[in-house]
Formats: sequence, structure tokens, C-alpha cells
Amino acid sequence: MHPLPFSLQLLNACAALLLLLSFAMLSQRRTVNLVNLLAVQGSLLVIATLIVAWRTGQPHLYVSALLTLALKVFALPMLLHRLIRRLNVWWDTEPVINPSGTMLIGLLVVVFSFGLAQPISAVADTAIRSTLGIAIAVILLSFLAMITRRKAMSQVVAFLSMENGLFFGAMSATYGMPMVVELGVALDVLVAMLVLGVFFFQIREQFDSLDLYHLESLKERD
Amino acid sequence: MELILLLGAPVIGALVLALRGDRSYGPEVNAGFSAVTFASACALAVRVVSYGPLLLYDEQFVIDAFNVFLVALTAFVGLTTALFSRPYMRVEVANGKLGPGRLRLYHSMYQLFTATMLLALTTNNLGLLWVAMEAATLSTVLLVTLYRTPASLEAGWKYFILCGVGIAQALFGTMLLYFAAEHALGSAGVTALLWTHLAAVKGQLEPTVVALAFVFLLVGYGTKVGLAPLHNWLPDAHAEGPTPISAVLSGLLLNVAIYAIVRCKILVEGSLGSALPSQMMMGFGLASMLLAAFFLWRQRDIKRLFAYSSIEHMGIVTFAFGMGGPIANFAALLHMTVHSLTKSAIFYAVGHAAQKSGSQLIENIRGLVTISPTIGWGLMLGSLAILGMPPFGVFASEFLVLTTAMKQQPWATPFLLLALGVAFAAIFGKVQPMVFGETTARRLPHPPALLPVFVHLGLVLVLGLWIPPYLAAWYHDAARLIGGP
Amino acid sequence: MTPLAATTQLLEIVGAALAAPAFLGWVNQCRAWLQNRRAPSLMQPYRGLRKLLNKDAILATNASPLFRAAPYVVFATMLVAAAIIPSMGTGLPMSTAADGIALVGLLATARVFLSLAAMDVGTAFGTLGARREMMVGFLAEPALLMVLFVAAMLSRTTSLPLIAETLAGQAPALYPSLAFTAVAFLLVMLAENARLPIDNPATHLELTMIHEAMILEYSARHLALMEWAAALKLFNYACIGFALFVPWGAGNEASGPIGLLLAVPLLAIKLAIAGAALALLEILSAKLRVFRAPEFLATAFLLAVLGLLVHLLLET
Amino acid sequence: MAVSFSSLQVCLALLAAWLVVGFAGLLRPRSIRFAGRTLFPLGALCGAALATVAGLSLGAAPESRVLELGLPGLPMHMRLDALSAVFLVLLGAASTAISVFSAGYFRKGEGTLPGLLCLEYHVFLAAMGFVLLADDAYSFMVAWESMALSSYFLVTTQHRIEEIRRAGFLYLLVAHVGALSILLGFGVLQGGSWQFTFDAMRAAHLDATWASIAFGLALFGFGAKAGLVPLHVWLPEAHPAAPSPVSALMSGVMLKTAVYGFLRVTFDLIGLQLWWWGLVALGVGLFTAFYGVIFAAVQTDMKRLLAWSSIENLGIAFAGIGLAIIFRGSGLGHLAVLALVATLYHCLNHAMMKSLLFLGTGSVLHATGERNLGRLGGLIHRMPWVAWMTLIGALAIAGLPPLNGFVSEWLLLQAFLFAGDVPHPFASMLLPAGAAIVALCAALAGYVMVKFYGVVFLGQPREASLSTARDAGFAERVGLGLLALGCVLLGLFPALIVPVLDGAVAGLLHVPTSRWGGPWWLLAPERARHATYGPPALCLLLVVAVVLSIYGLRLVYHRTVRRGPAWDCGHARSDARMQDTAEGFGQPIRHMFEPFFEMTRKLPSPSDPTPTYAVTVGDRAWKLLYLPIATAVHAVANAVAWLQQGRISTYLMYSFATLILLLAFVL
Repeated sequence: MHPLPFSLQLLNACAALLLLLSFAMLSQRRTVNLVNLLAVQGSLLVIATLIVAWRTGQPHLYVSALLTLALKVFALPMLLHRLIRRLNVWWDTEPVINPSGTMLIGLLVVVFSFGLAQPISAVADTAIRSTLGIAIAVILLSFLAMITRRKAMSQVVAFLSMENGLFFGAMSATYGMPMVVELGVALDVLVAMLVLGVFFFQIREQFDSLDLYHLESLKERD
Repeated sequence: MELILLLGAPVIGALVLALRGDRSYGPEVNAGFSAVTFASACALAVRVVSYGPLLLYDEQFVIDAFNVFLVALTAFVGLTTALFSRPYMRVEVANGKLGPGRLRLYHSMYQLFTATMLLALTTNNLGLLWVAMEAATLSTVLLVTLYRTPASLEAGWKYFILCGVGIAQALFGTMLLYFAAEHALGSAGVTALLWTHLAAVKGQLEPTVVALAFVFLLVGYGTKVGLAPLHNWLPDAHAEGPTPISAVLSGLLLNVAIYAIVRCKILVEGSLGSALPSQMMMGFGLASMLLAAFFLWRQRDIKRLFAYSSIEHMGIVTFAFGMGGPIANFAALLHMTVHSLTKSAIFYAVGHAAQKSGSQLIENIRGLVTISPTIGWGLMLGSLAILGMPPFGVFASEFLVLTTAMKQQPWATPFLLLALGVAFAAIFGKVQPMVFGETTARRLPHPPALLPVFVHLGLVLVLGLWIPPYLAAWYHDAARLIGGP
Repeated sequence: MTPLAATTQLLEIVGAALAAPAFLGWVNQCRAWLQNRRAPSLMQPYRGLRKLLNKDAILATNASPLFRAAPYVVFATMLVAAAIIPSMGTGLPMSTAADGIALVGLLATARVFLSLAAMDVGTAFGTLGARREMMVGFLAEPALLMVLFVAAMLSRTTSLPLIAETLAGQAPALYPSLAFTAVAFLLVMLAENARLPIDNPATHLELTMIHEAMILEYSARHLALMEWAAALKLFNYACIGFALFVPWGAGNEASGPIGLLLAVPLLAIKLAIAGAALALLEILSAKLRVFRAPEFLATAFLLAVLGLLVHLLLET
Repeated sequence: MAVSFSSLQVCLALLAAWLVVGFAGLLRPRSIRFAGRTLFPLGALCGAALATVAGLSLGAAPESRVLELGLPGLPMHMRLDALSAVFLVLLGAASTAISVFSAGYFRKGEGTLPGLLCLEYHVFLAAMGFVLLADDAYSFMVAWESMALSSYFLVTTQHRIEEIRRAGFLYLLVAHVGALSILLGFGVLQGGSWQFTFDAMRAAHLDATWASIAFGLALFGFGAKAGLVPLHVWLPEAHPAAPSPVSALMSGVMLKTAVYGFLRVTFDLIGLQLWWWGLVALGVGLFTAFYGVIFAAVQTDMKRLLAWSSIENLGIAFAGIGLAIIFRGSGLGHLAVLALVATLYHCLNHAMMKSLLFLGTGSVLHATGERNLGRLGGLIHRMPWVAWMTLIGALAIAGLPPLNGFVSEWLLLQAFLFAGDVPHPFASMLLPAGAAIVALCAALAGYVMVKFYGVVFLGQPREASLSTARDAGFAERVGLGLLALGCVLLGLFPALIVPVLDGAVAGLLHVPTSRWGGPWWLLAPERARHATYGPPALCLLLVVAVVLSIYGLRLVYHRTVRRGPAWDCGHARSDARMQDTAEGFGQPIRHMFEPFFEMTRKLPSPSDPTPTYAVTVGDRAWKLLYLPIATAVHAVANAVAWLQQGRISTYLMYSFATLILLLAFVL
């Protein structure tokens, strides 16, 4: 078989890096680094988008790349850094499951998501179908991260990386969603971040920390 | 035209109230905007009933039998809740639970919430549907945490995270649908997310992809419906927010989420042609009913009690939609209507009851009939209605669901019987001492607004004895639209 | 109704009313003889009645009208019962009005009124007697009913004269079911008529007495009626026994007046034998404790039901 | 010009009138006089009219009509056929008397406001009427549950008392579960034709399995309302809790709607009847009857005693139905008719006598404020009217000729006599035992009634306070009198009533009606060979005999009657405490049927200076059935609660697991 065009190789490389990043986030315990990793993820996303845009020459992809750049590379990480500084939550406590165990589960999740992607990419005629599996993997991995985290902040970061995974999946499978939807999604993410900001401060002033074990009083088990 | 008014009124209302919501006339303004919304909804309904389904604004909006009655219902309950929240919020302010700022927030977010629900109901674009659902979550999160108590913050956080994650799954599902649609329609771009187009080509959608998509959509929107085991945010959020919000969350938001699921189910079933979606929905429905019934058994907080009862009833609706077929769908639609009317009425009564006895704990609420018969009877009749006692409308739908299940899914009937029986024992056993017996309640600074309670209960009563023909026609059309095995 | 039937009917009622005390006397006589005592004369019960009828009646201060009415009701029921039991003849017009089941009902009515009257004055003995009487009754009544059921199933009818006729008409065959029920009937008869081993008609010991305890408060004419009714009851039971188990010889339309005339002495003979047998049974058996009475009657009840099953098993 | 209404229209109008009367109560909710002097008499008038109309319609052909109410595609169908008419007569007649009684009964300050009470009362009546007229599953269920609901509110009239609330809760819970099972039964019956009208169900053909399931569900559902063991527990709680007229209505009429529904479903809606169903119903019915009567015998609360006796009577009724099913299932239609006639007659009787007794207890309760048999006695002197009326009821329910209770017993035993004709040897072996149990229950009922009447009305008053008791007022007397009259008439003229019932039942079973022979005074059922019963004649004989004995004595006896203290076997002093108590009177039964009772005895120690002895008799059903269920539910609830730990990671894990599982399921 003839080798893939360079652009596609580049894209696959991005995909691989994304996967790597999400593993890193899974293991990372320093909140600042988490945010940085998120920013890197965002920039990889931008690159991937640009590649696809250049290959397919769809104008609206450039716009969405711009949007991503603004939102996920600059706005959100800055906001998060600000919050970290203001609420000085630099470290996450010991995760629910120890990192090695998490890694193992993560591995299984990756296998599962590749298996999941098979039937879909089988019908995909887009040139970049192989990346869909990675998108799903990123989504599920960040889900896993959310489960294992104990600090509100790191949970939120994981949540955002899940958004990234979704975005990447959308782009790799279908060259991105229609414009109106992308705008809406972006708006929602932004608002969500703002709400989160408010939240953090409220939680802070109530419990003067962002540990999630403060938030375990409403339950049925007694 | 009506549509613009329908969606515009609440948005403008949100802006206005964000600035002036804390004035003495704020609640009235709030109610006023809701009234406008309701009026336009009625106009829209009339138009659809007379001219049939509408596609508006280059097909971005669809109004058909299925969603128009939900729109009307949403607007109506929105209005009555606004009326109810007038005295309720005044009392809260008088009790010093709220400041002007939060009152502004409350009123504007209330309107915004209405707007997002109406958007979610009317839009034809699955992407926009998703956006609207997410927006609905966001607009209510801050309302759940309105009191800033630790419990309310916790509830808000769980609500935010769980629903956020769930909704993310739904987005992925939407994306997969889009992906499948592109292959079916061959055309990229906006039209591939328009429900009408998808419905047109649902036969050709790639089954495996669609099946996967449905799983993501079901888990995603199912989280917002509160299907067990995705329901964990629901009792907290419903119990900790202000009662009017509990009323609309229980009465309306759940309906909207169900609506989203059913819209997707129509497509998926069309493409799969298998009973897979039905089985999943029936499974979720039964699980929710049973779990909720047993959770009901050990509730101490009156609002949590009725929150769980909402889960149970959503389970019934999901089960009914899962069974499919004209009668089950009809029953499910009817059940959505009567449930939202009854449940909101109950929450109105509960709100005042809790204010009167200064506590949400069931053991602190006693003998309501003796101090204020209206609240007492409202709560009693409401609970009996929600428990499926004739001649209230809830019974009508449960009648159809049970009889249908007995013939189509006999294996499920023991579970239904168990769930309904346990739920009855649990709820009634807790409500009776609250209503009867020696009293502990006290007077309120503002006279409670119980008109909404009895208006709702009256409507439910009427629906139990006589369903007006045009309403029945709606239901039938919608049921036909939803189809099923 | 034919004149013969009318006469039979009249004869039965009057005969029963008059002969009943004599039968009681006869039983007592036999018992005395069997116990090697000098026996009271056959007329003794009549003398007792006359004596009572010549005394002033004393009513307890808080006795209600029910108390006064009861003796008449009890006596009347017994009289009517006598009217529908084919003792001398089977052509009884009145028996169309009440069949076997109704007969049991009549006896129950008598029992209930007796007990209510006993409770009316509100003495310790009265209520005690009433309770024991009802205890005996609620087991004896269904047993008697089952006995009648067997006969009714054998003869496909519940009207007593017809039962007697059919049973008499059939070739004398051995009916095992009838054997069972005969024993059951005997037990019921002993219990219902306050005879040993259930009750001792001769004592006023509170531990033993049932029937006597109930009529303690009665005096003079009321007491006379009660005693008379008791004698009638015994007589009736005897006649029921004859009708079911030795139905032969009762007169009917076919046999005409002669048959009726023959039936009278025949009945006398039957009564004589039955009375002697009853006395023999009584002296052979000892008084049971009241707690044991239910077991005794339960046996009767079970025997009767057993007879019914045997009938369905073997004879259909 | 003359306008003619069909009887069905008139019946519906009368039910509507009841509703109107009820809502009129809200006009002046606090006025006893308005409710008592105006509304309840009006309700009584409606009841009388209803009874008359239904009675007149008995001969006529069934007529049905469709109301513009109900679900779309399922308007409310109403139908008036002979069976409904019979029960409507029952409802109308009993409710007339009870309403008249209620007019004088309710007093100030008894919990619910009189106006509201009036509303609930008449809604209750109307709901029962609609149950009898409903001709489709939906309207039947609506009426059925409305009946339960309104009666629940009536039971909890004095909602301040804890155990009354408990009783109400238990009652509504059992009623609701029963209703759900009836509902499922209809779900089976409509047999795939999405028509819930009874006509469609008649048309639908079920195979044996589904038919049996439907029968089972109906037996469970209607049994819960009729108080069949072990679903009877609500009954002895709810009846004492309710005001006496309500107890009378519930016991006298509402329980009969269960019989009606069971008949309707079993013989009318289910196409086929299998004979072994009959064995089931017969067995349950007989066990219920026996269980009920022995528990009645050991009660110490007069209304509880009557409630248990109601359980017994409903058990007898279901036994009769079971017998009918056995006959029907073995192709002996004519005998089935005999058994069913007996059952219906028993229902009519029970409606009369049990209402009479409950109303009697109501008057006693108002006069003395006592329900405990241990504190009553000697009331025949204080309240003669109530006492004599109640005596009639007591004798009737004890099944003594020539009153009405005996007639149904007679008919039922006549039906049992044909056990030999049943082709299934097993059944024909069991039936005689059944007859024996019926006889035993009848005899025990006599025991119970002697205890009830003797302890309440006879003997010496056990409390000094009883001397102030006053006889019932005018309205109450009239109500009692009407019911007593009903008992006597039903007892004396079965020959006039039974053929009508025969017509109704024969129509139900599609069996040719038969002559019930004899002149007006003689009951000579053709279906039962050579068996005749002429209550008027019998009664005449008794009267003549009494009169003769009185005057006969007058001839030979000239002495006077003196009053004196009780002799009491020469005991020096005997006071009221020496009389047998209710517990004492129940002692032999406790002794004999010990295994059935959950007894807790409190025995004094020999050294106790003030010894006290107490024995309480409990129902084993609680320990054997209900407590285990409750504990099981509780355990499950606790286990389920473990799921909700309050930790958000756990919740996320649930979502994650669900997602993965479903995806794996799809792949």
C-alpha cells in the first residue's frame, strides 16, 4: 500500500499526542500542570483543525480553529490559572484509585474505544477515520479522570478535556459540526466556565477548600 | 410570529428582570412575561391545530403535534409557577433568606430557563436541541444554589457535573447521528442535523452507528430525565433549590429531556428496525420505577420525597414510550401532561407547608388541615392524584400503561405492581400524618397563593374524566408520530 | 289436606305434648331400676308440672320482657318441631312448611332464646349456663344437620316425612353411612338433652350443670313450661331417631286409618326400648368435665361428616 | 305531552342527585341542622327512589347508554341489567335506612365538618352506584377507586386519633393494591382487542391459562375488598374506626360491591369457567368464614365483633360463588343458579341485618360512649327500642327461622345437597366437608350473636354510668325500624323474591329460568327436588303455638307474678361484676381453636396482692404475612439506599459503567 500523505501522518501524530496527553492528565497530580496540559491539548486541537481545513478547504473550519485557539488555548487556561492562584489549589489529593491502577483501566478503555470505533470508521470515507477511535478514547479517559479526581478544580479540567475529545471526534469524523452548533457549543462552554468560577468562590466561602469530600453529605445511606 | 414572541418574551424578560428583578413589582413583571409567553404559546397551538405542522425560519424550527402541546404545557406551568412564586419568594425575602441581588438573579434566570426549554422543544436542529438542553442546565444551576447553604452548593455541584458529563455524551451521540446522516444524505452542512430531514431518510441511516449514537444519546439525555442509575443529582437538586424551581424542574425540565430522547428514538427505531431502543427504554423505565419506589420508603425530607416520586413517574413514561404503539405512546404523553400538572401543584402546596412549619422535614410537618385546610387538602388530593387514584388523570394514563403492559409485556407487570404498591405505601404513609392529626404549623406573613394548586388539580381531575377532543386529537397525532412496534 | 292427614297432624302434636313427660318419666324409672333404686312412678313428671303450675311466679327485679317471653317461645318451638317430625304418620301437612333443615333451625331458635333468657337476669350461673349451652350447641347443631344430610342424600329430599317414607319404602339394606350417622345422632341426642355424660339432669352443682344453670331463675309456670319443653325436646329427638333409623310402621295415606292406629302402639314400643337404652347408656357412662364436652361433640360431628363421605363413596 | 325516561336514565339521574346533595353540604359546611334535617333525608329519598326504579327494571331487558365522558375512544359506558339491578336495590334500600338514621346521628365536634362529611357520604353512595352501573373497565375502575377514596375519608373522620389514621392508611393501601390487581385483570380480559368495554371482553376469547390468570387476579382484587383471609386485616381496623352509619354502609353495601364485581367478571366477562376455580373460591371462602366467625367470638369491642362477623358472611358468599362455579364448570347450570340465588339472597340479608346491627351499636355508642363490651350490659331496660330492633338483627344473622338469615342458609345447604351430582370425584368428596363447615359457621354465628346481644343488652349494667343512657332519637329509630322490617320481610316472603333473583342469575348464566313452585307463602325450588320451606306458615304456627300456650296456661293457672331479687342458686350477693364478661364468653372458643389465635396472657403471680389477669387475642396473619412483607421492603430499601453514597465519583462511576455496558451490549 502507498504511504499516507504527509498531512495525514501529521494528523495521526496529533491524535497520538492527544491520547498521550490524556494519559498524562490521568496521572498528573499538580493542578497547574493539568491546566497546562489542557492548554497543549487545545493547541494540538487547533493544529489538527487547521490541517483538516487545509486538506478539505472548508472555510468554516478555519473559523472554528480560530474559536478553539481563542477559547481553549487562551481563555480557559488563563481563567483556570487565575482561579488556581486566587483559590491557591495547587495540588490534588491522593486520587480515589492509585495511578497505576488507573493507568491499567485506562489501557483497557483505549482498547475498548478502538473496538468501538471499528464499525463506525468502517463506513467512514473521510480520510481521517483512524483518529475517531482516539477521540472516543480521549473522551472515556477524561471520564475516568473525572471519576478518580478528588478536587473540584481537577475534575473540571478533566471535564474540559472531555469537551476537547468531543471536539476532536466531531472534527475527525465529520469535519466539525455545522457552524451554528459550534457557536452554541462554544457559548455553552464559556458560560459553563463562568458559572464554574462563581461556583468555586461559593464553595470556597462555604468550606474554605475545594475538596470534594465536603460535598458528600446529601445521601441516602446512613 | 408567535414563535418569535414565544422565544423572545422570556429572553427580554430575563434581561429586564436582570436589571429590575428586585423591585417590589418584580414578581408581577415576572408573571407578566410568563403570561405573554403563554399567550403566544396558545396562539401557536391554535395555529398548529388549524393548519397542521409548521417549519419556520429555513427549517430551523419545527412545530408539530408532538411538541406543540408540550410547548403549551410548559408555558402554562411556567405561568402558574410564576404566580405561585410571587407570595412564596416574598415570604422567603421576609424570612431573610434572600437579598435583592439574588432575587434579580432568580427572576431573570427563571425567564431564561423558560426560554431555553421552549427553544429545546421547538428547534428542529438536533445540535441546537443539545445547546438548549445544556443552557437549561446552566441557567438552573445557580437557582439550585440560590440559598448558598452547604447542602444547596453540594446539590448544585452534583447537578452541574453529572448533567454536564451526561450532556457531553449526548453531544457525542448527536455527532454520530450527524455522521450517519451525512452518509445518508450525502450533503454535509446544516441540513444533516435537521430532524425533519433525518426522519425523511431514517431508513437509510447506518444501523451500527445509529445504535451507538442512541446509546450515547440515551445515557446523555437520560441523565437529565433522571433515569436510574443516572438519577443521583435529581433528588438533591430538587430538594435544595427554592420550591418554584423544584416545581418547574420536576414538572417541565424532565418532560423536555424525555422529549429529546423520544425524538431520537423515532430516528433510531426507523433506522434499526429492531426492538433494541424499546428494550433499553423499558429497562431504564422499570429500573427507575423500582429504585425510586424503594428510595421513597425511607425519605425524611418532603421535597426529596416528591423528587423521587418524579423519578418514578419518569420511569413510567419511559417504560410506556419503550413499549411503543399508539396506546402506550398516548398513555405516556398523557402521563407527561398530568404528571407535570400534578407534581407542580404538589410542590406549590409543599412549599407553603414547609414555610408554615418552618422545616422541610416530614416529622416537623403535622396536621395541615387543621391550621389551613386549603394547603392540607391540596397536599392530600395532590398526593392521591400522583399516586394514581381516580378520578384524577394520572390514573387514566396508568390504567392504559398497566393494561397495555399486561398484554404486551406480561413479564413486566409484577415489577410495575411492586413499584406502584411500594410507592403508594411510602408516599401515602408519609403524607397522611402531615395532613391529618394535631397541627404544628403557624401563620405566614403573606397569604399563600393556592389558586395554582387547585387550578392544576382541577385540570388533572378533568383530564381523568373527560379529555377534550382537540387535545385527544393532539395526543393521537403525536402518538402516531412516535410510532413504535 | 285430607281428614286423615289432619287427624295425624293433630294426633302428633297433642300426643307429643302429652306423652313427652311420660317418656322422661320412663327414662328416669329405668335408670332408677338399673341403679337398684325404688323408681318414681311414670306420672312423676306430670305431678311436678302440676305442682309448679300452682305456685306464685317470682321474677327477678331486673328481668326484662325477654325473660318472660322466652318460656313460651321455647315451648312453642318444641311443639312446632313435634308437629313436623313424622312419629306416628308421614302425611303431615305442616311439614311442608318446614323441612329437616328448618327443624334444625327451630331447635337452634329454642336454644338461642333459652340462652338469652339465661343471660337476662345477669347472674353468674345464668351466663355460665348460657355459655356452656351455646358451646354444646354450636357443635351439636352442625352434627345433627350432617346426620340429616346423609338421610337427605339417601332419599334425595330434605322433607322429613318423605325421608322417612323413602327409607321405609326401600328394601331393608345395610347403609354403612347410616351406621355412622346413627352413632353421631346418639351422641348429639345425649348432649342436646342435657343427659350424661355431658350434663347431669339430677344435680345443681355449678361445675357440672348446663341446662339447670340456665333455668335457675325461673319459677312456677315459667319453670313448668321450660321443663315441659325439655321433655318435649327429648321426645322429639327420639322421634327424629325413629324417623331416620327405624322408620318402619309410621302410618300414611296408603295404609289409611288402620295404619295410623297401628302406628301409635308401635311408637310406644319404640319409645320404651329407646328410653331403656338411653337409661342404660347413662348409667354406664360417667359425667365428662365440661372441657371434654367439645371433644365428645367433635367426635359426633366428625362421625356425621364421615357418614356423608362414606355415603358418597359407597352408595352413589 | 308525556316524556318517558328509561330506568337507566333515572338511575343515573338519581346518582347525580346524590352528588348534588353531597356538594350542597359545602354550602353550609358547619351546620349540623342543615345536613341532618335537609340533606340526609333528601339522600334517603334518592335511595328509596333508586331502589324502586331498579326493582321495577328487574324484569326488563338490559339497557345501556354511553356518557360523553371518559378517555378518548373509551367513553363511559353504563349498563343496567338484572344483576346490577339486584345490587342497586340492595344499595338503595340499605342506604335509605342508613341515611334516615344518619339524619339523627351525627353530632357536633366529631372531626370532619358536617358539610364535608355529607359530601363524602353521598359521593360514597354515588360511587357505589356507578360501580354497579359501569359497563367498561375504565369507568368501573374510576368508580371503584372513588368508592375506596370517599370511604377512606369517611373512616378517618376523627383523624386526630392515631389508630384511626392507621386504620385508614391500612384500608386505603389494601384497597389500592386490590384495585391494581383488578386493573391487571381487565388488562388480561380485553384480550388484545384494545376495547375496554365489557361487551368487547365478553366477545374476547381467552385460552384456559389467560382465563385462569384473569380469574386469579379478580379473586385477589375483589377478595381484598371483601376481606377474604389473608387480605382481611384492614376490615376489623377500619370498621370500628368509622362512624357507625359509615360502618353500616361499608359492611352492608360496599363489601357487596366486591361480590358484584366478582360475579360480573367470573360469570359475565370471562367466557369459560373451570370447575377447579370453584374449588379455590370455595376453599378460600369457607376458610374466611370460619376464621372470621371464631375471631368474632373472641372480640371484646362490639364493632370489631361485627366487623369480623362481616368477614364471615362475605366468606360464606364467596363459598356460594365457588359452589356455583363448580356446578357451572361441570355443566350443571341449574344447580349453579341455585347456589348463586343463595349467594345473592345472602347478600341482601347481610346488607339488612349487618347495617341494622352496626346502627344499633352506633346508638349504643352515642348513648354510653362505650364500645368495649366489658363496660356495657342491661341496656334493654334503658334503650328498649334499640334493644328490640337489634334483637331482630341478631336473631336474623344467627340464621334462625323464620327470619331472613335462615333463608339463604337453607338455599345454600340445598345447593350443597347436590354434591353427589358433580362428576369430579375429588370435588364431590370435598363438597360435603364444605357443607359441614357452612353449618358449623352458622352455628358459631349463633354463639357470637348470643354473646353480642347478651353482653350488651341483657344482664346488669357493668358500669354505673350506663344508668344515664337514653334511647335513640326519632330519626335513628325510624332507620333501625326500616332495617328490621327489611329483615322480617326478607325472612317471611322469600317465595316472592327468590324467583326474581332466579331470573337475574339465569340470565347471567344463560340458563332457562325455573319455577320456584308453590303459592306465595311456600318456597319450593324446582331446582332442589322435594324441598319446601314456608316461612309465613311456620311463623303462623309459632305464633299460634305461643298464643295457645299462653292461654292454655291461663286456663289452669290463676296465681300472680311477684318481683323479687334474683335467686342465683342462693348466693348471698351477686353484683354485675360476677356476670360473664365478653372475654369469659369467648373462652371456650379460645380454648378450642387455640392454634388460630395469637394469644398473649398476663397471669398474676401468686404473691400479687392485687392480681390482674388479661388476655389479648391477636391475628396471626400479621406475624405470618404482613410483618415479613414490611420487613422485607424495609430491608430492600436499606440495601438500595447503599447505592446513593453522596460521593460524586461514585455517581460518575455509575454513568461510566452504564455507558460502557450499553455500548458493549450494542456491539
